[in-house]
Amino acid sequence: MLKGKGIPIFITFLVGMIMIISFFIPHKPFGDIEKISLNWYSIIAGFTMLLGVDSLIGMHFRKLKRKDENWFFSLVLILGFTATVVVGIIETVRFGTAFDDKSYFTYIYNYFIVPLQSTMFSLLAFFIASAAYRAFRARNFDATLLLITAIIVMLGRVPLGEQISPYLPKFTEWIMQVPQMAAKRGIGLGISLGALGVSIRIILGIERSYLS
Amino acid sequence: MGTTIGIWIAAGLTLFIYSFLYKDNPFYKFAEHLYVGITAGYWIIYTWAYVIQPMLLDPMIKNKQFILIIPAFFGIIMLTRWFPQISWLSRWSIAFTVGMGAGLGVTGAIQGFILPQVQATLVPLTGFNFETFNNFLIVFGVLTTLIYFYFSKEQKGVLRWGSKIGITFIMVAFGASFGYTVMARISLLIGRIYFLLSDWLKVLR
Amino acid sequence: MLKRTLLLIVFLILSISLFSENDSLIFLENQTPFEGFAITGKDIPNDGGGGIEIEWSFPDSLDNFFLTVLRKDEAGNNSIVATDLLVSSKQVRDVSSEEDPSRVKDGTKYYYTGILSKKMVDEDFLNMLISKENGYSKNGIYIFNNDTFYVTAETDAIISKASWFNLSRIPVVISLILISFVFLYYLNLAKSGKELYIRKINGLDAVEEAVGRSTEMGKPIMYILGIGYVTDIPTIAGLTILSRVSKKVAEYETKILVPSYDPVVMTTAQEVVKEAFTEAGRPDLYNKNDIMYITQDQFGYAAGVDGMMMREKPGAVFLQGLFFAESLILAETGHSIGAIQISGTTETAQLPFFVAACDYTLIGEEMMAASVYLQKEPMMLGSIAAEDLLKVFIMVLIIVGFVLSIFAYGFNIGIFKNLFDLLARALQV
Amino acid sequence: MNFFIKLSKIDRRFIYLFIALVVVLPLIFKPKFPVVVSKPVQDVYDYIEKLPEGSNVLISIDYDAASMPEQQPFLEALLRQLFKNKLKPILIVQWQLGAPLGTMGLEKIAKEMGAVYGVDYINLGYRPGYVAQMVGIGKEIRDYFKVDYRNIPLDSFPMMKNVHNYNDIALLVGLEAGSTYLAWIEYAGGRFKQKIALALNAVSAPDAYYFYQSGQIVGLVGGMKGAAEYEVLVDKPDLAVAGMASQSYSHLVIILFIVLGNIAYFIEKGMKNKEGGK
Repeated sequence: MLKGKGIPIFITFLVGMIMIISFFIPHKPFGDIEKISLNWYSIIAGFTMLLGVDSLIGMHFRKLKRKDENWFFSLVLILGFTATVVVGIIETVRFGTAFDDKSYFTYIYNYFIVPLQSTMFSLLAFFIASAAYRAFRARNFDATLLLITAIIVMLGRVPLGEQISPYLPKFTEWIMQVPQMAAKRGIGLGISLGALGVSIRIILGIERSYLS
Repeated sequence: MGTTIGIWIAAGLTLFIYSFLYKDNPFYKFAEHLYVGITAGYWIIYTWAYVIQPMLLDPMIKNKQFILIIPAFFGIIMLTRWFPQISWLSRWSIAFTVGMGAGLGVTGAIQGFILPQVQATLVPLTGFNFETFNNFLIVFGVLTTLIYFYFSKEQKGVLRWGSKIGITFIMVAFGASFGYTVMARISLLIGRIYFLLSDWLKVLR
Repeated sequence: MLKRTLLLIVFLILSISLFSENDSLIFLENQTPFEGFAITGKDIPNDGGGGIEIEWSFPDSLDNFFLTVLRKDEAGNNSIVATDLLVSSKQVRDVSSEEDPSRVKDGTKYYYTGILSKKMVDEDFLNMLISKENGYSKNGIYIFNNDTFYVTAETDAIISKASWFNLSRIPVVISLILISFVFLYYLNLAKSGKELYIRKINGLDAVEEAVGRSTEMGKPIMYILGIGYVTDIPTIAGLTILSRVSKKVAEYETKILVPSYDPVVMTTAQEVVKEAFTEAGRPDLYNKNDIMYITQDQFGYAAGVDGMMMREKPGAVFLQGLFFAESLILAETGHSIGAIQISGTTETAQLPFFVAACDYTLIGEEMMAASVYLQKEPMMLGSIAAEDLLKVFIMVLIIVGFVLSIFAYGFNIGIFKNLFDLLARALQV
Repeated sequence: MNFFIKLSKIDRRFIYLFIALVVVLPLIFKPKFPVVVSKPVQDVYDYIEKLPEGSNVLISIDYDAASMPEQQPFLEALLRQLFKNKLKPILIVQWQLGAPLGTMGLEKIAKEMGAVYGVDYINLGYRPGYVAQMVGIGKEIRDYFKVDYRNIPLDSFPMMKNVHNYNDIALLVGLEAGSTYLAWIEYAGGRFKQKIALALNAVSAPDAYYFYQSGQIVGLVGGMKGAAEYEVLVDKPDLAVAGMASQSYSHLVIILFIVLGNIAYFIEKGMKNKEGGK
């Protein structure tokens, strides 16, 4: 009885309904329910983080043990992880928070994580070019329209466009504010209705694939 | 000194990541695994410092907010996944979190998007001019786009034409937002090149 | 005339007091700078309590003056609500918050006073006013060290209270009731056995082909859920599609890899895949290690998934969920290894990149409806039909609004203006 | 014809190489690149040009490393103009991580222009609590900045002798990556009628345009483009102009590739049709 899908489906229903009803009640404690629930999610996720780390480190540990082809890199990952956690703990003890300006934890953040983040992010400059080259072919009317709009807007965004015609940047703005906005709004309305559908299917237990 | 070493580390990692553009290689593998390892560790500490301590322990111990036993309970039974005999308990936590998402989804969709966006489409016209034409175009675009997302009838007749025009609007929008983003992406690259050329190699001045 | 004379006197006194050394104070009782010099307060409606709103409406010429607001409670304790507000801001809220929970308590009587000044308020003067002995019960003009301060009379007692219903959200309640009816109607219809239809969605017919081809090549399937949490609807939608895809995967006896960004999403995905494999009669093929956590860093996740793609070389890549800037990093890498890619997201800013880099893309609501399409159960189809009816409602609303607007503003007809405003206000949230 | 067929199957890495080249080369060689100065940028420049010699200009560093390509060139161009006109920059920082960037730019240009610390310019560094600070400077800058960024008392610097509050500051220039500028407009501008000029990241510049139109700010420098315009105004085209060249060329390269790809596509399609005709 306890093991079945019954209780989880009831929990989902109950929590979902509480969320919806509280939305209309400003009185405590219902008024802050959205904030509270997101905090609670963070707490649950905080515990679950242990499962995640177990999954990640476990996988690389197995690779290491098997002497997998890339075992060395698995070692790098495990060492990187361990070092960060150890430094984090030491600095938490030393400064009260690992996020202190002078802590080595912050150093790791500034000189390892930040450059890695921004470099990965900047790969997009290359990928956006290769994707455009490959995909923007005038296969049919819609594809042609897509590539022409893209080119116009690309030109309209740089000083070059202004030199070709002063109207180009203005036209770009118009495209962004009128047809672009219309389609975005239409897509957005569809998404909201779709979200309603998904939520209601979940709350009413019609969709239960997330439970085994 | 620490800064100089830091800059060399940062520059090295930057180049390692860029080497991926040529092909997968040991340098990228090194940077990638280091990145994943470090950030996984970073998030553990982050979760402690910004979630478990301030959201759970402090309020519970200092302010006696025992209601927090509920999320703690669901968090802990998530960990029953380590013990196959009782791992079914973790489904309760999953049901709890999914329920929160679904509940927030309902009111969020109505208040956060549907009502304000429909309202935004209702614009007082200022007379028969270019602005009115633009408003008409927006209304027309929203309607045809919505027709494209009409699922429960076969797309024939009016629906077919409507959804065709809708997809045209969608394609224009995609082209525009693609083109609009290029500049920001190139800026990111310029930023990294700046860093390499000025902070590291010091050739820019 | 009288006022001018008075002001002249004030200035005279002011200039005389320039020569005095110590703090000087001159008080002119009951004098006001203009007719109706007062502030008002009221409980903030539709809130959870602990909040009072103070308002004032002074002549425009005073817009650049400052107003300091003080509060006195039942016990006669004085405190400062806010100092040196610009008069033009017209209102201030005195609200208890998490950081400062002791400001306003529900059910207690509070009295407010305002101090108007041209310069910023003097701290010594303020301290003197709020000190318990003096109180600030007296309104009038104070001249303190040559600066003039106009003090209003106390407001009436104001009590803050919490509301049990947020009236400003009535449009949402009405919409919600309407929506519930539409859904219940169609769900009942579906239950009673009425056949419901769903149109073809490009890309979803390719799921079978993608899984099949991948199996033929002896390559695994990769399913990427993006960087959302379980509380995000697109992530939930991605998980429901995962369930249908994994069923196919189990039928083809191949392998599915699910690298995750959030640990809760990971555990949920494990449940989803396990259930799908069990339903397909192949629980033996399920391996929970194939659904793994990577890291909760946006680009760290992208780097990890990219590396995994390069090494595992999946034959099919699904990108279904919430994606941000990492979308194109993943999709381009997926393309470079020659995988069939089926993507879908609700992030409109990322859709163009998916369209450019993937073989098939589910746009917004198509992705939300995908799980229904892949498992055409009557109840599920009923919910899609309900969504569509609501879509028609929205379209009608927009058309009506537009037509009203033409009559109201294009042809300048008064009654339509009223109707139009009514409609716009009805949607105000 | 063959060339185009080959081109349609071009290795993506060539595209990457082209992008890298058009971004890097202009940054190193800084070619002359035509930049049209827009009015909001011109207004900032003109306003500063009209300031009397010896006026103090408060510069707030409200960005961090992520916005360096957009903001640093403007900072340098601005400082060049200030030192040239014998105006005195006072640097403060609201975004802690931006402090080293501000210092770097200030020291570099001061050295280049021969300005003397404490006499011609000063660097007060970062203090937490920006709103309190913005309001506080209205009264007395020493309430928040008793010492400079190296902990030397303010009063030991000749240029700070007569600086107390906004009345002694001719212009506030905010270099903004986020929304800190809203507080500047509200507090320094709204309450104390401080004249403000802003340099914003490209993303937020359109939002702030409203404040320019309403006259709440004297001018507006938007993103790297605005910085490039400013470099042209101070007659020293530098990194921003080079960056704009990088931007323009890379946009061109992408467009060129799209066009070439389409030519190849049509030729290929034509050939297939012919074969089909046989």
